[in-house]
Amino acid sequence: METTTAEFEPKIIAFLCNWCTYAGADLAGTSRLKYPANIRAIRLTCTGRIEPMFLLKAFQEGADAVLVSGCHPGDCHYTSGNYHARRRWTVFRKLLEFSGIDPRRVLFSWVSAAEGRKWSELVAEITAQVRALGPFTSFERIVKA
Amino acid sequence: MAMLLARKNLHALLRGAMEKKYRVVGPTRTAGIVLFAELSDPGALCLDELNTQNSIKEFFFPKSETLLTYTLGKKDVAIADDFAPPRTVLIGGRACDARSLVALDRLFGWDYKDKFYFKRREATCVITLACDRFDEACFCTSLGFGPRATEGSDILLVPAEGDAYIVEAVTDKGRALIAELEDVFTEGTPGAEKVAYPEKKFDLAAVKPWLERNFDHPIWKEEFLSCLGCGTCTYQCPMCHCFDIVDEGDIHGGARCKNWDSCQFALFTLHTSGHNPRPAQASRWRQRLRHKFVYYADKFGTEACVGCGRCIRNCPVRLSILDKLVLIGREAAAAPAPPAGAQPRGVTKRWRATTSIFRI
Amino acid sequence: MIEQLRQRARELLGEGKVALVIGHGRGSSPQATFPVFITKADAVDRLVFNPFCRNNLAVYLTRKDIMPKGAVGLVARPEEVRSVAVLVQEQQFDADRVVLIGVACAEPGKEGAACEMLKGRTLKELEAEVAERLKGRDPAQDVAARVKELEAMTPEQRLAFWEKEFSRCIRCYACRQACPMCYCERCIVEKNQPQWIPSSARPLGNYFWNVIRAFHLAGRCIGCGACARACPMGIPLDLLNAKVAREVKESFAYEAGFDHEVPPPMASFRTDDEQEFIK
Amino acid sequence: MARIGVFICWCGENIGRTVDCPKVAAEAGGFPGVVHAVDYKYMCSDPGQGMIKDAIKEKKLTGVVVAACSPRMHEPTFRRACAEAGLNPFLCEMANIREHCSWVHEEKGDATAKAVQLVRVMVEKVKRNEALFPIKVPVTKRALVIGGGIAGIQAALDIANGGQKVVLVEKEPSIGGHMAQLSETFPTLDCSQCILTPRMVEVAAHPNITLHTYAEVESVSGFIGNFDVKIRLKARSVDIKKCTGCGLCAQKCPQKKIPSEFDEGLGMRTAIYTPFAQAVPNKPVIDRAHCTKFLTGKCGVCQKVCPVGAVDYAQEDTFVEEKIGAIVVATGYRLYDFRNGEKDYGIEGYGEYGYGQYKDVIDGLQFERLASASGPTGGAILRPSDGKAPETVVFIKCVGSRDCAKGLSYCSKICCMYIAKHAMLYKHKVHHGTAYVFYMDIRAGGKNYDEFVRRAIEEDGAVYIRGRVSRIYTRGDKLIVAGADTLLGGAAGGRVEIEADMVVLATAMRPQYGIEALAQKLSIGYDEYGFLTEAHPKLRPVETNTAGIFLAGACQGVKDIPEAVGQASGAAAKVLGLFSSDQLEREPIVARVNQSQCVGCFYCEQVCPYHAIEREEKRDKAGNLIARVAKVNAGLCQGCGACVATCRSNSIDLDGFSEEQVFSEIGGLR
Repeated sequence: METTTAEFEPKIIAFLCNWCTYAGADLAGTSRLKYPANIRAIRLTCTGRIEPMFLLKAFQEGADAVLVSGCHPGDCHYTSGNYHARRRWTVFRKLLEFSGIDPRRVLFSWVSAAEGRKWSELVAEITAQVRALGPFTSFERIVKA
Repeated sequence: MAMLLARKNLHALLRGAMEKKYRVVGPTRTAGIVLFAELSDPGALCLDELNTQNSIKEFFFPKSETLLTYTLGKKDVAIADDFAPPRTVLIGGRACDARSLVALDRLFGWDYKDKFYFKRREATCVITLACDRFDEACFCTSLGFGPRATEGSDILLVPAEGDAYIVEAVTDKGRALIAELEDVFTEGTPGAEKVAYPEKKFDLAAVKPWLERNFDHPIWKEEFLSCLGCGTCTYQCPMCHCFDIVDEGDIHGGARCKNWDSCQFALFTLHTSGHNPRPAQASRWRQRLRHKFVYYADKFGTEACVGCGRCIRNCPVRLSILDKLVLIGREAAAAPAPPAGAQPRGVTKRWRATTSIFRI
Repeated sequence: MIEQLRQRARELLGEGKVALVIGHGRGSSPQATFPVFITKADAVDRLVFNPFCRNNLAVYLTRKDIMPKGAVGLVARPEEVRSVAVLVQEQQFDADRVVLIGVACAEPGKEGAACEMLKGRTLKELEAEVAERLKGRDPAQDVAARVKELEAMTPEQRLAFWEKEFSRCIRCYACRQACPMCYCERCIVEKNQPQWIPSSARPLGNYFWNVIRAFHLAGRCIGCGACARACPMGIPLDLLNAKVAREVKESFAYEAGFDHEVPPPMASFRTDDEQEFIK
Repeated sequence: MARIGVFICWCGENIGRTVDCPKVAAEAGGFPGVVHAVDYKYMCSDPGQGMIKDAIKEKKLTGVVVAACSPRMHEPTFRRACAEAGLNPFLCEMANIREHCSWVHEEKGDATAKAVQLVRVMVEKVKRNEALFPIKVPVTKRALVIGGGIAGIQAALDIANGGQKVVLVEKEPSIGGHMAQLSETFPTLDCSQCILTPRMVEVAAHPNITLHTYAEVESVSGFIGNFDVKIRLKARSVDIKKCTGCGLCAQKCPQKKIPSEFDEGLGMRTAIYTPFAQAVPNKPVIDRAHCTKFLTGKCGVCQKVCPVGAVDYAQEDTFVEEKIGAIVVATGYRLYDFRNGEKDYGIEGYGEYGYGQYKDVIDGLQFERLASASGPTGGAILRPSDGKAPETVVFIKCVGSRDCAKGLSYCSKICCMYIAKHAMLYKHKVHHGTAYVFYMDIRAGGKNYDEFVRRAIEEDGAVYIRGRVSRIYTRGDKLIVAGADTLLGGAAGGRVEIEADMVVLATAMRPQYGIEALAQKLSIGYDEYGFLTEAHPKLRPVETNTAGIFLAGACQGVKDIPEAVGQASGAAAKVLGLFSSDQLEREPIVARVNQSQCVGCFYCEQVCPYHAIEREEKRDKAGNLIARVAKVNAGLCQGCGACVATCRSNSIDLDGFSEEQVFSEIGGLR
């Protein structure tokens, strides 16, 4: 099932909270930490703002994987948005898995504004992981039908 | 002497059609239910059920028809609207199903001729099976035709004694298909027809006048409360033909689709202002009955109902249009239409005694 | 038992405590019962109750077009009791708006299974009684078993499975309309600014619709199975709901419809909720 | 139709080295809706901003995308530039092609392709942006301070001296709090009352301060700048307008054997009483639970003797309502009840220390009263059981604190210092006595703190034993303190037994009783111990997550006096800052409810951390209730969007990060 194609470059769509992970990714930039260019970030206020439909829409637009990332528990700029998000994703990722979306394509992380290095390493790691998984052709089949 | 098709030759007929590059559609069993669907091989044909879950309309008027696709450029929009339906043999429908096509032909062709519908109609040869049984939801005979009616069919197969169907070629298209696949048919003396007729359950002639006279009647407040407002009845109905044209797309482009819509949905008549002229489920049921038996009849000279019973079998709360037609028939008999020019007599005593707490 | 049921309905209507009783009525056969709406004490004989009464009547409690101003009596199986608990929890009406006439059947759907009246009167009592009745019993074992079968597949196989199942979806929304929890004035699928879920009955829109509906029932679905029974195309929607309900139970130790006074799991959290899946 | 301008910044070499900026501009020029796309060396420079302003005017732009650094860096800059050219600033968005692109990718082709997509995303977003306008909220310039201890007093005085009105609410009959009970304060050993009472008097006399003692906050509604606060004035049974504070009533009161709260039960008071001599206001209250008149109906002495007829047995609780712009919570602390345990918190007591059983086992505040010149012994250290001066006193630290097993996990922080002070005071008063201190660690971080502890040990000879006490029991009139000295090895295993005359337990600091209920009234958070939660542990230690509500003192966490005073002044500064203008201006990133489609499940209300969701009733023409729907209070909403994601029917949207915007942004990534 898993194919590694030399030409295949995965598309990873990330939904980031403004206060932690987006800022952490900024720090990775200011620190000139290199990581693969496969990730595309959409900035939102908080992980609490991120809806399940965003993930489905990302797959519709051809994402090979999606990433949701925000503040560590207890650090939410809005106190509790990430706690609500965590519950949402606990259920939704299981539902997606049950509905046939490989959980290795549905990724979550906590990256703080200070964790530029964690961000760059995370992106490198998940890019390699999704590259190994290969293109999400089975979902593309549904999108195009 | 008549043309016969041995029951054992049914598969040969389908195989012949497939070999001639026809798409073959017929009842087939999927996940426990029998549906009209494209058959991958003749063995997939399943004639166990009296009637399929879906009607044949989706092969002429699909649940979602792409009218055109578009791509958004910087300044212009590129549109593609090629349409060429596959040549199709549709087998296994009943007389009620076939009759629905005649009525749909009028609807889709009375003014603007619906290109998509008629191209599919032209490309499809309809082989109908007369019924050898019926169930309590069947009421074709109440609507003035019967299980071996030929309207709408290109070929009618009538089950007969001797494990064979009597083949009636109804149209030139049907005759042409028979000619194309002549090997599977035989000439012979037919056995007795095995056709089962359900009994007549209400007086059709009384329904339309009663509906015309009783826009406001306690029936509407009392009899339809359990309706959930789903689209099962209308979507399984071979005759219901309401659709919604939607542009589905995003920043890159999309498709203009003609999708089934249902008068039973609360949003069906919701105005932009927020006003809804049919605010209650009961008013939507009234519309369904009046559309089928008054408006459609006025416009096209026939009812928009063929008595196939799918809406009755599939209703999640067992709301039966047949029961309601029988009730209306009884009401009409109890309060016959007044002579022309007289004041309407209003509702019957039984209903007048009812003060309803429900509004519609 | 049926006489007790009718007697309570008669009292409620006769004493003017409710303006309407919603129950199950006799169809052409015992299997063919259907919802009935009774406004007069002398019409209570239309009520029946047997193991085949499977419609979830709580669905009517949020229908503005048929709910009278006053209180409503509801013939309530454990499924209705739990549905009402969720609806009250979600502020759809006050608990005193609905007078529950508790009933239960030992084995719903089984010919000749014994039926009885529940003792509780208030929602709180009935919640406790229903919880007690259901303790240690999984009324949907067959569903749970099929969920397990699916879980044993690879994601690709599951996707193919659901693709095939959803391909039959005609978007009649019988699942939604039969569900007491689907009370939105305007469903997400009917929103088109933006149109997250394509409304055409095609694979993508069908996938989005059915998956999102299951998600929207997280922590709310009480597993009555009305959606799957209503589906005219035989799509096993109850599997999705059962899977989600199980995850909610395992992750948040919560089951819907046993306590209308606690916050719903998808609108609350614990700081020590699991997060092993988050990097 | 949208007319979008795209401005690609080279950021000198920072972007230009890895991203082919002219190519990005050329590609952007081909996006639907883009009418202008250029690249430039430094977009944030004056000429760069000038290019944007000119294009807005010349090309009649309806939206601007600046592809440059992070929006967290220069979004305000470019939005301001747009505003200066007459374009609503919220119609400007930034694509981050520096931090998220040129700085982190090396291959020019990849980086350029990514930059093109990031620009596309923002073009699609900005096409759906709407002009937004800052939200203005009027400010009522009157602060409420809850709690009249040192923190509340400091906050009230600072605000009042800043020229703003203050309402100070204290639940006890007098302000002063625990500081009024203390003898001397570490590390300077100045007399607590001497430094406190002048401030109390200042509060009472201040023209900007309205003081309500024997009063509690009943309810709070509203939001920053606009709170409505209802205050319950508990029935004092004394008309304080008439009362002159002569004290005759208390002198004549026949009920004299009530343990004094102020003296921590070591002294007695009457049923009509002022808590202490320097009380502010110096007006008595009747303790109805102990007053003979209230218990039996007979007596009435105080009413008879009152020369001005101020005693009023029929008085009832009354309420005042105040319009308030900001609130400072300064409810302080109490000591851990180790005798009864804190069962509500699932904590057992320390029965093995014999508190309540042995009169001579006392807690820190009781020792303060013994050492205080205004205390029941006039400042002499005498043991409660027989009034003798104790020859040996054992002090035990960390009772309840730092004890995960049966106490509280946190360190109460002040005990190391006050126990050193107690040992010192004891030695100053009982020169021949011995002071033992059982300790776990000595935590004396603070200006002159460690020096103070060293003095207690080295100059005053307090004996510090590192270890825990396992049990206290009596032998004759002595208390036997059995414990371990972990620094002693040997056959005894470090076991020590001290024959003591008195034991002082340094019990843990806890937030006041009822703090949770108050926090709920105020819609502010509290932790598992009941301490109120600050908005950010480092950068916003004075604010709460509810705008307009601030924290001062030990209600937020354990603190000594200078820390409490410092935080109180910080809170006052926040209040004065808030009151410095007549209106608040807030960024208009707020949620909005589509009320025609809201079904009123109120999940939004439950996930909103700011209590910004209100309920609104919809009625028909006849006045019948049709529906209850949600409404966002824009004054409270902070724009997190948790409600939006929770709403199943998508009936809430977030300005600036709307559904349409996100939908199109994702589309831009195809």
